[in-house]
Amino acid sequence: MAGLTLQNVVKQYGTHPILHGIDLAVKNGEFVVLVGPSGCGKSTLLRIIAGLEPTTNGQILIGNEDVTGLQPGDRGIAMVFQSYALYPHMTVRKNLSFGLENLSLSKQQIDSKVSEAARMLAIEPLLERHPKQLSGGQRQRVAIGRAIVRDPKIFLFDEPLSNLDAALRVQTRGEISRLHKRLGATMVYVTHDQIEAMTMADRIAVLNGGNLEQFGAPLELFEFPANRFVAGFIGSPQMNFYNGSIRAVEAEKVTVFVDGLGLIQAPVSGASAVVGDKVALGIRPNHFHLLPQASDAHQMVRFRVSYAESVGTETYVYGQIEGNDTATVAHLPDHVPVAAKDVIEFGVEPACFHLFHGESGLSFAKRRADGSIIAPRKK
Amino acid sequence: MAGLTLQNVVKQYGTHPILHGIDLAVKNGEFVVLVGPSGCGKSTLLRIIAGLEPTTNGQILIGNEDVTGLQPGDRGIAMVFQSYALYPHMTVRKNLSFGLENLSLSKQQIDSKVSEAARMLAIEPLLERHPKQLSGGQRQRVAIGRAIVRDPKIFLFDEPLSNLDAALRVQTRGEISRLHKRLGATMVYVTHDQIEAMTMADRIAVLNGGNLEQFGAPLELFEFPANRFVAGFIGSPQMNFYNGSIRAVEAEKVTVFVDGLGLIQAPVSGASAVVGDKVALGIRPNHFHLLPQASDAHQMVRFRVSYAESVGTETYVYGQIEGNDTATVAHLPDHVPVAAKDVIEFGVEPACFHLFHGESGLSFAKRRADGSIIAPRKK
Amino acid sequence: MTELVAPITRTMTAARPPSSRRLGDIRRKVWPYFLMLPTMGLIVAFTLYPLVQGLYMSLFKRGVVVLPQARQTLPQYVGLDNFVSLIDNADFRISLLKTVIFVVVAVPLNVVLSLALAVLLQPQTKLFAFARTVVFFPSMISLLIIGITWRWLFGLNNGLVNYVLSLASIAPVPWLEQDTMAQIAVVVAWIWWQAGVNMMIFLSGLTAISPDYYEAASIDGTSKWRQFTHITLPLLRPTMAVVVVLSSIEAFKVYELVVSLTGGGPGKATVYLIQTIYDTAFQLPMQAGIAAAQSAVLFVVLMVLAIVQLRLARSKA
Amino acid sequence: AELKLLWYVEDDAQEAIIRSVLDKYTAEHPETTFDLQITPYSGMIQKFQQFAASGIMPDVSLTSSMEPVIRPFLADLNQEIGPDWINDFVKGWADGARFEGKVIAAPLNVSSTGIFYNVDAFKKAGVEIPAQDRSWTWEEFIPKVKEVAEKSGTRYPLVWDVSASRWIVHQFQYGNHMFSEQAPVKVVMDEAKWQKSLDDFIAITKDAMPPGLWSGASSDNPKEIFLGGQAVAYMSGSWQIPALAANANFDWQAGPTPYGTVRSSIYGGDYLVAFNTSPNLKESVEFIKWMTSPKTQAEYAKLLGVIPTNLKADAVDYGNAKASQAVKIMQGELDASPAFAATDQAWPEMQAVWGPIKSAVTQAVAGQITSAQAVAEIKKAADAAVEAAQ
Amino acid sequence: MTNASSPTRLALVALVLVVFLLPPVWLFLSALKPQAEIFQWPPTLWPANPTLENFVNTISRAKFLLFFKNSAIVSVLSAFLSVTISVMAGYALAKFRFKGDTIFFLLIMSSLMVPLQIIMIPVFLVLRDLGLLETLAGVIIAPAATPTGVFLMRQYIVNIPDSLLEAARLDKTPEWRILWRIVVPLSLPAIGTLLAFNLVWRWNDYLWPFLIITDQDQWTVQLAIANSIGRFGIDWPKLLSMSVLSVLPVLVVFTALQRLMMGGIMAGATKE
Ligand SMILES: Nc1ncnc2c1ncn2[C@@H]1O[C@H](COP(=O)(O)OP(=O)(O)OP(=O)(O)O)[C@@H](O)[C@H]1O
Ligand SMILES: Nc1ncnc2c1ncn2[C@@H]1O[C@H](COP(=O)(O)OP(=O)(O)OP(=O)(O)O)[C@@H](O)[C@H]1O
Ligand SMILES: [Mg+2]
Ligand SMILES: [Mg+2]
Repeated sequence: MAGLTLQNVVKQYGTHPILHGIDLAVKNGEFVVLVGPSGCGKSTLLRIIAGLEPTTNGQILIGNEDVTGLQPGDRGIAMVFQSYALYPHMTVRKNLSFGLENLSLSKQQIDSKVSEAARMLAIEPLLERHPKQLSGGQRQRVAIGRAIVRDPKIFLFDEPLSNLDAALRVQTRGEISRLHKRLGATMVYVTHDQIEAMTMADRIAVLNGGNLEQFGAPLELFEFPANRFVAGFIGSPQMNFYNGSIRAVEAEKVTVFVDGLGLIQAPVSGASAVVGDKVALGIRPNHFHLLPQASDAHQMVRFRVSYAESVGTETYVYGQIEGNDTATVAHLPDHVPVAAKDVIEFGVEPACFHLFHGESGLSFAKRRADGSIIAPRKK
Repeated sequence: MAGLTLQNVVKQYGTHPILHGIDLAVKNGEFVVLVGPSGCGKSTLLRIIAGLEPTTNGQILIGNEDVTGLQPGDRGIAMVFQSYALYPHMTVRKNLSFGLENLSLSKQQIDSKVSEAARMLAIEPLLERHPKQLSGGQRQRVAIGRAIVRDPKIFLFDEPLSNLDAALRVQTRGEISRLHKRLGATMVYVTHDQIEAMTMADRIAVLNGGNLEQFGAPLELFEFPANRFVAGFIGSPQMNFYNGSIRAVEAEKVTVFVDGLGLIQAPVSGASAVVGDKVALGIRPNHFHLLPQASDAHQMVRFRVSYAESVGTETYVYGQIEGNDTATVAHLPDHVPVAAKDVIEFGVEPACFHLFHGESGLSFAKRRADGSIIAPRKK
Repeated sequence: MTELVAPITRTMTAARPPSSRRLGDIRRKVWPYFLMLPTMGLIVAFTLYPLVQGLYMSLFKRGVVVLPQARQTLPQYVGLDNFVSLIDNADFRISLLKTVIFVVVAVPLNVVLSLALAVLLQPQTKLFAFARTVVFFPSMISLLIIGITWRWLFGLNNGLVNYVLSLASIAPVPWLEQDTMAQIAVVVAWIWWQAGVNMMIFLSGLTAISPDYYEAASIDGTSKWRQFTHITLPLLRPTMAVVVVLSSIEAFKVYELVVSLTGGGPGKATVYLIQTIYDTAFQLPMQAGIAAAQSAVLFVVLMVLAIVQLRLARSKA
Repeated sequence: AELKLLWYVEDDAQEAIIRSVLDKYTAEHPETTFDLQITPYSGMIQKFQQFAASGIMPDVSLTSSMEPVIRPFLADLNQEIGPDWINDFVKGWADGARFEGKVIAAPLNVSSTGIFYNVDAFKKAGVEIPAQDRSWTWEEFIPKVKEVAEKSGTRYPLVWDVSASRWIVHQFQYGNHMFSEQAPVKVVMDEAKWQKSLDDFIAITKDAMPPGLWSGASSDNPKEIFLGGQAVAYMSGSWQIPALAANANFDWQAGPTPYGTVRSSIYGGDYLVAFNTSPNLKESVEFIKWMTSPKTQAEYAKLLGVIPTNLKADAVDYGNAKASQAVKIMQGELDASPAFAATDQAWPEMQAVWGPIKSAVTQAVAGQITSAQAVAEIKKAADAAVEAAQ
Repeated sequence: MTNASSPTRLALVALVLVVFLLPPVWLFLSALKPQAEIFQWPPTLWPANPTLENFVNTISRAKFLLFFKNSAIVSVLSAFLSVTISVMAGYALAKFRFKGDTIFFLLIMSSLMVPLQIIMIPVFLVLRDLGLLETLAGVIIAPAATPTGVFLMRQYIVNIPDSLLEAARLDKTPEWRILWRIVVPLSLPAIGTLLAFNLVWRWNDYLWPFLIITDQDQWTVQLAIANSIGRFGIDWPKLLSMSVLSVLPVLVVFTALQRLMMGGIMAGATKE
């Protein structure tokens, strides 16, 4: 069937470079989520894949066929537009069936596909309305419906759930995942929602300023981010970074000095480490633990609270590690009653530490659980 | 300054009733978040407050003044539209300054306000572009900017962050909160993001199908939801509900039988409980704990895993409580290696149980930590 | 989920042979030309080709019709003499100047007025629909009758207008019998006739503007006037270009109305360019070449005018 | 065969009459039927040009002038009918049909330009209208009609068709004409005299006519003003007689027309022409012969209230004493006219001058140019026409 | 926008109604007067003896209904043809970039600048060579390409969001279907306007029918009206009654079309 390969895709608007040579190989049937900061070129990339925007340079392959010059309709792609692009003069039903009528399907087949999609997206009562009579979320669901009633080789979704409420989002997410499983279609999905990205993706591609920063399985990105950007981008709240410098280097352990934390032993390869180099130490907010009792695995830090936000059963605590003025967030899986000026003792596990080169921002290589080494490519 | 009061606001489109008499009193300077399922009438309510849509019935008061018949411009309101509504023929800068030019401000004042907002929203490099040349998230930020450059009495935000990435969202959230503190303005904010709702709101209003279901502080909604809808809507993943029936009633404790869980003692008022009545027992996904050791406070349940999703440091486990076929989600604050068919022992704390009347869906009254009783009003 | 996706169609899309794609590609390239074909065909046949023939005439001394049987009607090649002769052709010069003045006066008035009408009559109620019909009504009447009607209304001795004035003891006004008044009368009647058409064009442009923008502006307390100048006008710029270009060209070509309203009079006070060309070609012997040269000048003037106007419209948008 | 006829009419009644005449012909000659094509009079020149340019012609056409463009296509009736036939017709009008030794048209009817009076108004004012042979000069006439207007409470002393041919009669009456009476055609205008008469005319428009009438833009309709009883005298022509007879609700009469130094009218009317491109030329000529035969002429003239051209036609009784009398007087005006009243309008060159005359005179009346300039313009147009014909 | 029933607005509307309504009303009232009263002095606004005689005379003329039928055929067919090809060309110029597009545009524009009066004879020859003389087809086809129409459609279609067309292309919608099902419905306000214009233009057109038609059986109403202006005068009752009658159908059609022309049709399509 149809994998999707991008080879050195470059895009400029006038002299504005938007994409700087993207290489991406999506396997057939894979679910790839594209994430990146607002304006980094995600929508542009989708539009290029769809053939709506000419590339300035580079090839796009679907399966083994070079489709770079092909018309959008010949690529066998369905797309959900970030801006919906609903036909304003057609009812919801007509919006859904319009694309189907290009195929030689019977009226019944079309009807059943439409009602199926409508049911799945909970827009059955709206079928006879026009887009202007719909709420934002309803419009978005119609836009999704229009893509899924067809049966393309490749789906492109541009933030398809951004206007849905949590429950509906979870449900629709599930439906899309199931659709993906059933059809085995290749999907490229843009989202800003971390949970969406982590739970739906086979692999995640992180885009930043028109460059592909990392492309890998969700947990891989989470646990072995290639560089500081990815580390900061994946995971919410953001990873905390502390400046430090290397004090000692061993084969699989690097000792770093960080204000307030003292000497820290990070379990990373010393291959590229040079004593005296500046580094950034990364600790995820969830890796600050309130320990029932002290433990060997943990290093204790004293934390001065500025303020705390409680979200039901979770608590975000903002403040600094004593002796270090880097703003820090800790994310606790419980409703913890803390107040400003409190000082708490957190345990942190050196095994969870991330270490980045000060200048390039690249991660230090690390040994996976299975013993293999993961080393980020040089930029 | 300016509180906002809605009195019995009713809205129909033709014969479609959209809002069924909303009463809402927003205090001066309060930050109210409006949540509810897609299509429940949130945007409509904002539009009515802004004066863009006439009410079918009811009054709107700003401060003590009845503004129901007033023109939008006379209400002292700024609004961020769900559809952005950026002026397509103006640059970003002009979009931001346009509203300001209605006030008698000097050019410098306007410029400084515009650059201030642009800096705050990180759209400085885009100031000379036209909306067409912006990405979805960039447009959304311009729309926010257009509202905040003015100093209105009341801000209305319609899903202002839905197209932003996590980091930017956290940052912008912070900016809006700070703006709120600095200006002391009243804000009404529509969002689908639970975290946004919980962290930003002074109070949350939950709308459902045109009715106001509950209006209260975030934690109150979370801990004492007035009814099953609110309980299910607030908190993600959704609360798990199990059907059961009342077996015994005491003053502050009701004993309920639930398949798989057996006899459960929920710490709620027995005032309205009748033995034999159908009830729903609610347990939030986060209240399933993997306990290091058994404890008195917890009741143990055996959980059969269907599948699990891991999101970095968190894990969602899907399955059923043994002996009960209600689909259940448990949310664990760690990366827990579980696989399908595993059976896990979870501890659940009866103190966290919620109990709802089977038919009306209303919560059973409950005693707060301070000893006061919270009882949901009858519908 | 049941048959959300029919497997048959899958294979269909996948199995389409590449050759049909290339065919589709060609079809797509040809498509815009196909869309242009009928219009271009008709325009070439009934306007451009005759035009070229007509302009070619400007190089000859000849009559409208050339008869091989009659030697005196045979064209004589004179090169650019006809154009040179225009320089001291008073009729042409004067009517060209008058036409330019007419355009400069009538077009802006017309555009402003019809835009005002469009904005005034935009609401969707029955009353306004009726009013729109009324304003468009003059455009439904043939120019001949428009001219005759206004001529009658404006009659010095028997006109309704002067009669009404006489009831108020006001001396009769020589609407059509005095040069400037007659020129004004032509402007009035022309605008009265054209305003409806332009109003409709403006209305179709106005309805294309999303109400969102007005909502956003009204929340900011933007005055109606500022909404009009800063949102309506800029968003209406393409429509404005249409109206300005079309009505300037229309104004340059004013003819039938004048013929039936003033007949070009008093004297020659309202003889505009087309009438001059027409009379030169058809009323005077062997002057068709000169008329063709005049047409060529008109054509160039109009072309320059249109291009300049379109440029202006685009550069500001 | 079916003959294609191009015609113009004044009103529906005329069209009905023409059709009845054609039906009569078909009744007598069953092999000939007609396809009558009506065109607005103002479009005739245009049509002729189209015909000439495209070579698509009717078989027969009505026309008031033999436009240069169609002349090469007109059948020579001398050849078709015989050289003497044309001599049967009113001379002045028949001269217009001759061209380079051929007869290219058949005179169908003539008209004469002259004046009509509102007799009731004169009676009311107690002013006598002179007999035709003792007509009054313009100098006598103007004060009289003004007096009548004043005494009878009539709005205007005089109305005058705004037309070049009605205007030029005034010049003729002072002996001024445009072209030589003999071939080769030359322009013989005495500009000073023309200018003098034009000045007189302008004075008359200011003195006795509705303000602005002759400015060229006025909406005033002389015929309707006269018919409405609002004018004492009306300078027009014999073609108005049927309308006056039918619609005037006051007593009226034709002539005598005031004069300057000589009495003059001007020939007008219509011709029939046959086209040499016609495959049915014989039948067309037959038809023309029939139309201009004395018998048909008398009937036709009676039906339409026009003056017959065939001198052999019986005297026509128009069935209305006033009309019959008026026609007679109008005919008399023609008879009294000098030769140039026929030749000036008969020269083909004149066709190109009518337009400039009207615009020059109206401009002069409107004060846009002086009378000298106006006359110069007219002369220039005449010169150009003569030159173009060479 | 502004309140539809504010007093200033209504006052302005009243003024507009008076200015635009009076001349036609007077025309209509005059058509109800007998010949003598039409030119009566002092004039009467309201007919002293209203009569339908003029209308009866006009309608009872044998061919009057035929002229109406011809006019109807010509204007309806020609208007539809004209709108159809204008939409096609306008769409091409608005939404496609192809070689020569500017040249096409300029050529179309330039044809707007040629008054028909001036090129009548060459046009006539073309009509002859194409065999369109004396046929209603000629009157329908020859004037059908209106630069105004193309221009109008182009400017309107430019406003349709590209993303709608893109969405359809992704669905492999054939181009003609995109035109017919998306561009056309979304351009309805402009199409309605243009259709109204074309009907009016074609209905009132005199020059083209005059050029093409001499045969009375193929006359349009305008030819009949022009024919009421004779050599020596105007047949006023006929002219007035015909004029009034000739406007009525256009009026009806326009009123019917008005609904098409209005309405914010693009609402809800995209967010930006
Ligand atoms: N013009 C209209 N005519 C009829 N119904 C409408 C119209 N506009 C909105 N609605 C309906 O009103 C309801 C409320 O719409 P609204 O836009 O307020 O929803 P919302 O709560 O903002 O939803 P979302 O979160 O999806 O934006 C929806 O069901 C919608 O379909
Ligand atoms: N027509 C254009 N001209 C110039 N720049 C453009 C144009 N369209 C988009 N851009 C720029 O290209 C960059 C990438 O835009 P794109 O829409 O792909 O971003 P995105 O990653 O989808 O962002 P978002 O998450 O906000 O939707 C942005 O910085 C945007 O400003
Ligand atoms: Mg995007
Ligand atoms: Mg909404």
